[in-house]
Amino acid sequence: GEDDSAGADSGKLLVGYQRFGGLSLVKARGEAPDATWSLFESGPALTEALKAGAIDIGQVGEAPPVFAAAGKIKFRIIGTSEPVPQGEAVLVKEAKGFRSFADLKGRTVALNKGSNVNWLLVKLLEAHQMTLADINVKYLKPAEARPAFDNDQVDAWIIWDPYFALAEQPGVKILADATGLASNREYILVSPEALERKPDQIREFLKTYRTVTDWGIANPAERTKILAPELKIDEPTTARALARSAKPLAPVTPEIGAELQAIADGFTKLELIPERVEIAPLVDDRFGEVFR
Amino acid sequence: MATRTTGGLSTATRPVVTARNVRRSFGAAVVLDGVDLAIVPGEVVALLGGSGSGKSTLLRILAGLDPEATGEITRAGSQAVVFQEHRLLPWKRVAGNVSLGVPGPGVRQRVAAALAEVGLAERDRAWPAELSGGQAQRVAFARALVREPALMLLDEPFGALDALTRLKMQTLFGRLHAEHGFAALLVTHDVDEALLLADRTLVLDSGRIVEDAEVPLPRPRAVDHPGFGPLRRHLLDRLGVRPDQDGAAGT
Amino acid sequence: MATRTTGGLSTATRPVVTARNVRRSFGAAVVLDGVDLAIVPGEVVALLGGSGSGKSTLLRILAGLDPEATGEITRAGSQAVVFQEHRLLPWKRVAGNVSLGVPGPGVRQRVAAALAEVGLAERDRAWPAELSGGQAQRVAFARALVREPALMLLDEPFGALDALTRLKMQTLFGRLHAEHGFAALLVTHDVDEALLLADRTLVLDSGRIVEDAEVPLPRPRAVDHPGFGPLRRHLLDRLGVRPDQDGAAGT
Amino acid sequence: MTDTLVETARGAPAAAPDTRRSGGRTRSARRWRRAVTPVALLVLWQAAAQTGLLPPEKLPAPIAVAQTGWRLARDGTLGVHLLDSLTRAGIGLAIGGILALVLGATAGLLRLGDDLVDPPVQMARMLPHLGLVPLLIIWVGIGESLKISLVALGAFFPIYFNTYAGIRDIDERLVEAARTCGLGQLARIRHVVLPGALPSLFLGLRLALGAAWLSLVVGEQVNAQTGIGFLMMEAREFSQTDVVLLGLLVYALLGLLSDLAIRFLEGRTLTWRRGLQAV
Amino acid sequence: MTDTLVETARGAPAAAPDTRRSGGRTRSARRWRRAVTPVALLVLWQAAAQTGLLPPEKLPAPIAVAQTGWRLARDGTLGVHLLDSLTRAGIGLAIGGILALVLGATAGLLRLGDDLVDPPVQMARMLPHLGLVPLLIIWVGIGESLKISLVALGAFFPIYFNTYAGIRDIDERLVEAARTCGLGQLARIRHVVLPGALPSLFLGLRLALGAAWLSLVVGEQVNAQTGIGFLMMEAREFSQTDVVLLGLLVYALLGLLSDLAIRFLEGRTLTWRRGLQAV
Ligand SMILES: Nc1ncnc2c1ncn2[C@@H]1O[C@H](COP(=O)(O)OP(=O)(O)OP(=O)(O)O)[C@@H](O)[C@H]1O
Ligand SMILES: Nc1ncnc2c1ncn2[C@@H]1O[C@H](COP(=O)(O)OP(=O)(O)OP(=O)(O)O)[C@@H](O)[C@H]1O
Ligand SMILES: [Mg+2]
Ligand SMILES: [Mg+2]
Repeated sequence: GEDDSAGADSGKLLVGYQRFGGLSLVKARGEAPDATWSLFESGPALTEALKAGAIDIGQVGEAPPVFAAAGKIKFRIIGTSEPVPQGEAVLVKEAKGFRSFADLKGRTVALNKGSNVNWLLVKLLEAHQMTLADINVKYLKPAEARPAFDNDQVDAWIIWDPYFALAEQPGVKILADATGLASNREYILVSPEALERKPDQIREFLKTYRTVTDWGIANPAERTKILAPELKIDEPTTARALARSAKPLAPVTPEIGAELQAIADGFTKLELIPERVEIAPLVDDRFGEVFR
Repeated sequence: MATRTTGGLSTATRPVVTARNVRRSFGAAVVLDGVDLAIVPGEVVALLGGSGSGKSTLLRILAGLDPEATGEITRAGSQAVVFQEHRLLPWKRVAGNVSLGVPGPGVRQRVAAALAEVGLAERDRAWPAELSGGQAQRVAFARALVREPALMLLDEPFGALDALTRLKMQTLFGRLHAEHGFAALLVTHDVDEALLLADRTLVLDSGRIVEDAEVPLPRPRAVDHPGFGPLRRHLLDRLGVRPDQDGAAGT
Repeated sequence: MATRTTGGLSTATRPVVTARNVRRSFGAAVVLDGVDLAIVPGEVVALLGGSGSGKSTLLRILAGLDPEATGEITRAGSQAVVFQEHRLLPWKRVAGNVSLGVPGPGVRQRVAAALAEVGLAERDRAWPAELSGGQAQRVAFARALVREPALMLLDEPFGALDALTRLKMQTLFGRLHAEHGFAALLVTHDVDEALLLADRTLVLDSGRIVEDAEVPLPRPRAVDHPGFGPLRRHLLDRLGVRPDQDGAAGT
Repeated sequence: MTDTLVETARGAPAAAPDTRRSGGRTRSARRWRRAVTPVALLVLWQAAAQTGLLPPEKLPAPIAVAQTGWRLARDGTLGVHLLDSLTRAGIGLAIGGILALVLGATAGLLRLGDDLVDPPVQMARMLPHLGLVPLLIIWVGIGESLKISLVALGAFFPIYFNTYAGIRDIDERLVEAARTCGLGQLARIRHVVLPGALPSLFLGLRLALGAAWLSLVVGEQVNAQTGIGFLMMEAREFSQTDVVLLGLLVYALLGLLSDLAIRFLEGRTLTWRRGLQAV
Repeated sequence: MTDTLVETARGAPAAAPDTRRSGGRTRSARRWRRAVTPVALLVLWQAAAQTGLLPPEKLPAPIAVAQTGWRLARDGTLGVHLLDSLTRAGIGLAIGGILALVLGATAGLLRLGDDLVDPPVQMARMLPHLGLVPLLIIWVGIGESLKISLVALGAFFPIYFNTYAGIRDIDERLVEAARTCGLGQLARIRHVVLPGALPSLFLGLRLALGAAWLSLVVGEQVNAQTGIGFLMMEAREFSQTDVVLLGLLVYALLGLLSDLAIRFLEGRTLTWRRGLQAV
C-alpha cells in the first residue's frame, strides 16, 4: 500500500469518501484540487483502506469507527457532525397497517448488520421493552434489502439516507426514526501517520470542508443541483434526503467519545465485537477550532 | 462360439448386403465412382486395390458409417467390423472391449473363448495401450468374432501379424467360417490370403470395381496347389504388379 | 535427397548402434531378457519375431525412448524412426509433418522430393486424418527418408501397403540405401521382404535373439533366385511356421 | 435386424461441388438457428412485460432497457464505462493469462514444476476474491492495480488448469515421434505440446473471459468511478433496475461476442480436428 | 551427434519387482515434495511476522490465525459455519452440476441441442453473480434458495463448458467402432462418450468446486447467519483480520483437500491413460 497506491509519496492528501457523505459536496465542487479522492461503497471498506495506508483521511457513519477500533486499526477521530436522527428510519408498507414499532413483534425486519441502523434497532427494542428474539431479523445490505422490501419479503426495513429517501415511494411510510434514540453522526477519521506527516494539509482540508458544508446548508437548492448528478439520484429525492441529513460539522468533545463508547459497549454486549474497546484514546481534538 | 450350424456357401438367397451405384468424393477427389456389389450369405469376398484406392471408404459405406456417400445400400442381418486401425476403447480392458455391446448370458465365457482363439487368453485384463500392434489387431478381430454376425467387414485384419500368427488367424477364420457360415468382405493386401480365404475377389481401381472373379479352387486350399500360381499371377497383374518388377530390389 | 555418396556396405567401422544385455519387463512379464546387438554403418538388419515378441520394444530402446530398460546402449550418428503406427501430428499437414525438425535450406524441395518418391506428391496439403492407412504409412516413411540419417529404425514400414505399392517402396528403399548408405533396422513380418532387403536377419523369441544369420544372396535380389527358397524355409521354420501348416486354410 | 438405407442417387456428374454447396447452405442455416433461442427469450420477455405479467417495477421490459441503453450510449456514459472495463479486463487477462500459461506449462511439463507449483495453486484456487480484497489493498493499494490484480486472479485459474490438463492429455506417442525427429524440448513444445493443448487452451480462455468479468465487478466496487461493474453496482444500490438490466445485457452481449470470436479462432486453428460430429 | 547412454545393468534376476519398488519409492517421495511450497510459504509468513516485517495489524502471523482457528473450532463456531457452507455448496453443486451435465451433453451430442442450448448459455456465462442478486431475490427470495441458486450458477458454467468440450474432443473413430458393435445411442454415451469425456469432466468439477465457493461468499452476504463466507465477510466488515485470514486458510485447505480427492478419483478411473510423462 505505502509503495504504489496513487499519490502516496507525492505528498497529496489521500481522501476517502462515500457517495452520500458530506465530503461528496467538496468533491463535486472541486474545492480541494490537491487531494486525491477515492470512493468507497461502505464505511468498513473505507476503514480497510485506512488500515492499509491507502488513504489518509475519510468520513464514515457511527458504527465503522467502533469496528475499526475493535479490529485494532490505527486511526484518530478528529471531527464529527451535528446529530442526524432523521437520517435513518424504520420503513413499512402502509397497506400492512403497522402503527408503532411494537407492532413489528414477530415480523421480519431487514437491516444492515453492524451499521448505524443496527444501533438504532438496539435502541428501538430497548424503548419498546422488546428483545431481539421478539422480531425476525434479516441482515441485508441496502442493495439487497430494497428488492426484498419492495417485494414484501420483509415487513420492515431500517435504513439510512439516501436509500431511505429513495425507498420513500407512494405506499411506504416511516414507522419511526432515530429522534430521541440515536445521534447518527458522521465521523472524520485520519491515520496517525498522516496526522504526523501532513497536519497542515489536513487542517487546510478541514477548513475547506467546513466552508463548503456551511455553504451547502445556506444554499440548499444549489447544493441539490450540484449533488444530484454526482449521486445519480433525481433532484427531489436528493433535496429531501439532504434537507434532513446534511448537518453542520462539529468538534469531537469528550461527550462524543462517551456516545461512541456507549455504542461500542452495546455492540460488545450483542457480541458483534469480541472484546471491550476504549474509544477515548482515539478521540483527538487538535483540529477542534476549525469546527467551532 | 459354436451354436449355429449352417456351413459352406448358400447362394440363391437374399444378399446380406447390396450396394448400387455408390459414389463418394472428398472435395474434388472422386474416390468411389459408381460401385455395385452384392454379398450373399456365407460368401467370403476379398477386396483388393492399391493404397488409397477407396477400399476402406467402401467398407465404411457398407457398414453404414458414411452419411455423405450417395447410392443405394441395402443391408440385411447383423454386421461386425474390424477397422484398419484397431479402434479399441483405451479406457476398457481387453475383455471389456471384446464384450462391448454383446448381449445375453454367457458373455464372459464367449469372450474368454474368443480371446483364447486369437491366442490372447491371458491378456484379458490388459489395457489396449499395453498391447503390441499385432495383439491389438487380434483383439479387434476377437471383438468381431464374438458377435457371430451375418456379415463381417474386415479391413486388413491380419496386416500387423507375423507369418505364423497370420497363418493361425487365417486358419481360425476358415474354421469359424465353416462353422458359422457368416459372409465376409475381406480387405487385404495379400494376394495369397485372398486366394486362400475368398470365394470371390474384387479389385478396386479408379473408383470402380475392375475385376470380379470367382476363385475356382477346391477347399481346403493350399498355396502349393497347382491352380494357385496362375490365379496369383493374374491378380497381381490386375493390381499392376508386373512380372519383371516383382521382387527386384536392393543394391 | 542426393548429396552423400558413400554406397554399399562398409563393415570394420564403428557400429552406429550397440546394445548390450538389454532387458525390459512390464510388471512381471519379461519381454527382453538380455539382448545383444550391433549394427555397423550401411548395414540393413531385418528383425523378425512373433506378435508380441518385443520387436517394437527393442526398437524403442534402440531409439533411446525407453528410460526404464536396463543394459547398455551406445549410439553414434543420427537416427530416424518409423513407428508401427504412423504417429503423424494431426495438426500439421502432410508436408509439415515430413519437414518437422529438418534444418537447413532447401527443406521444401527435399520434402517435395521425398513425398514424390513415396507417390504422394499431390497430397502435401492434406491433413493426416484425410489419408488412407497406406498413405499415412508412406508419409511416415517419407518423414524418415528426408532426414537422411545414419541409422533408420523401421517398424513394419510397409505393413499397410498393397502388393504393388509395397514393391515400389521396397525398390525405393533399396535404391536410397545404395545411394546414401544408411544403416537400418527393419522390423518386418514378411520373410520375403527381409530376404530381399537385409544383409542380416535376426529372430527374436522369448526375449532373446535366437537367430542371427547373414543373407548370402547377391544383389540385386529377386524372389525367384534359387537360393531364396531354402533361406525362406529356414526362416519360416525359425518363426515356427511348419511346412505342413503353411497355407492350409478354409473349408 | 434389417435396416435399409435408400438414397436416391443425386446423379450429379461431379458430386464434389454439390457437396460443398450443401455444406455451405447448412452452415449458414445453422448460424441463423443459433439465434433462435436468444431472440425467443427476448420476445417472451417483452410479451410478458406488455401483457402486464411482468410489472415494470419487478423487471422492466427489454424495450425500456434498450431505451436506457440508447440514452446512456448517446451521452457517452456507456462508452466510457465500457472502455474502462475493457481496458482493465484486457490488462488483467493478459497478466493473469500469461502467468497461468507459464506456470501451467511448468507444472504440466516438468515433474518438479508440478510438485512445487501445483500445490500452492491448488490452495489458492478456492480463495474468494471478496475475501482477498483486504489483503490485496495492503499489497497493491486501491488504485487500478487492485482491479487488474483481481481480474488477473480470476483469469488465472481456468487458464492454469486447462493448460495443465491440456498438456497432460497429449498423446505421449506423438511427443516421442517428435523427439525422434530431432526436435529439442522447445521445438517439441512448439510443434507438439502447444497445438495438442490448443483446444484445452481455448476452453481455458473461454472460462477465463467469464471469470475476468466476474472479478471486475468485485474490483469495480472498490474505489472505482468508472466501469460497467461500477455502473451496474451503483444502479443496484439505487435500485435502478433498468440500468442493472442494461449492465446484464452488456455482459450477455460480451459473452456472445467473445464466444463468436473464440469460435472463429478455433475454426481457423483447429481445422484438423475431427471431433464427435453432433447428430 | 554422438550420444551415449550407459546404464550399469542392475543385474537383478527379475527386473519386475525392482522396478515396482523403485516406482513406489519415487511416488511417496513426490508426495512429500508436494508439501514443500505450502510449508515454505507458511514458514516465510511466520518469519516475516516474527521479525516485524509484517506488523500484526496489517497481517496477523499464521500462529495467531491458528489460535483464532483453534478458539473458533473449540467453541464449535467453525464447525457450524463450515457444515452450513458445505451443505449449501453440496446442494448447489449437485443441482448446477447435473443441469450442466445434461445441457452440456445435449449441446455436445446433438447439433440441434447445440444450436438451441448453447447461445443462451454463452449469453449467460458472463453475467456477474453480484449483478444477478437483485433479480434472484425477486425470483427465489432471500432464504437458503438464494445461496443455493448462486452456487448452482457458479458451478454450472465450468461443468457445462468442460462437458461440451470433452464430448466434442472425443475421437469419432471410437464412436463409429462402438456403433458397429451394436451399441445404441445411450450405450454409446455410456461406454464411449462418458469415459472419453471423463478427464474433461474432472477438470470441470475442479473448476466448479472453486466457483461454487466463490459464489457462496457472495450468497452468504445476503441474509445469512452462518457459513464460512458469512463468517469471513462479517469479520471483514468488523475489521477482524485474523478471522478473515482464518476463512482464507479454510478455503485453501478445502482447495487442497478437494484436489487430493479429485486426484484420487482420477487415479482410480483414469488408470488407462498414458499422458505426457513429466520429465
Ligand atoms: N476425410 C477425408 N478427406 C479427404 N480425403 C480423404 C478422406 N478420407 C479418405 N480420403 C481419401 O480417399 C482415398 C481413399 O481412401 P481409403 O482410406 O478408402 O483408401 P484405402 O483403399 O483403404 O487405402 P489403404 O490401402 O492405404 O488403406 C484416399 O486417397 C484418401 O486420401
Ligand atoms: N506398456 C505396456 N505395459 C505392459 N505390457 C506391455 C506394454 N507395452 C508392451 N507390452 C507387452 O510387451 C510385449 C512386447 O510388445 P511389442 O510391442 O514389443 O511386440 P512386437 O514384437 O512389436 O509385436 P507386434 O508384432 O504385434 O507389433 C507384448 O506382449 C506387449 O503386450
Ligand atoms: Mg484402408
Ligand atoms: Mg510391434
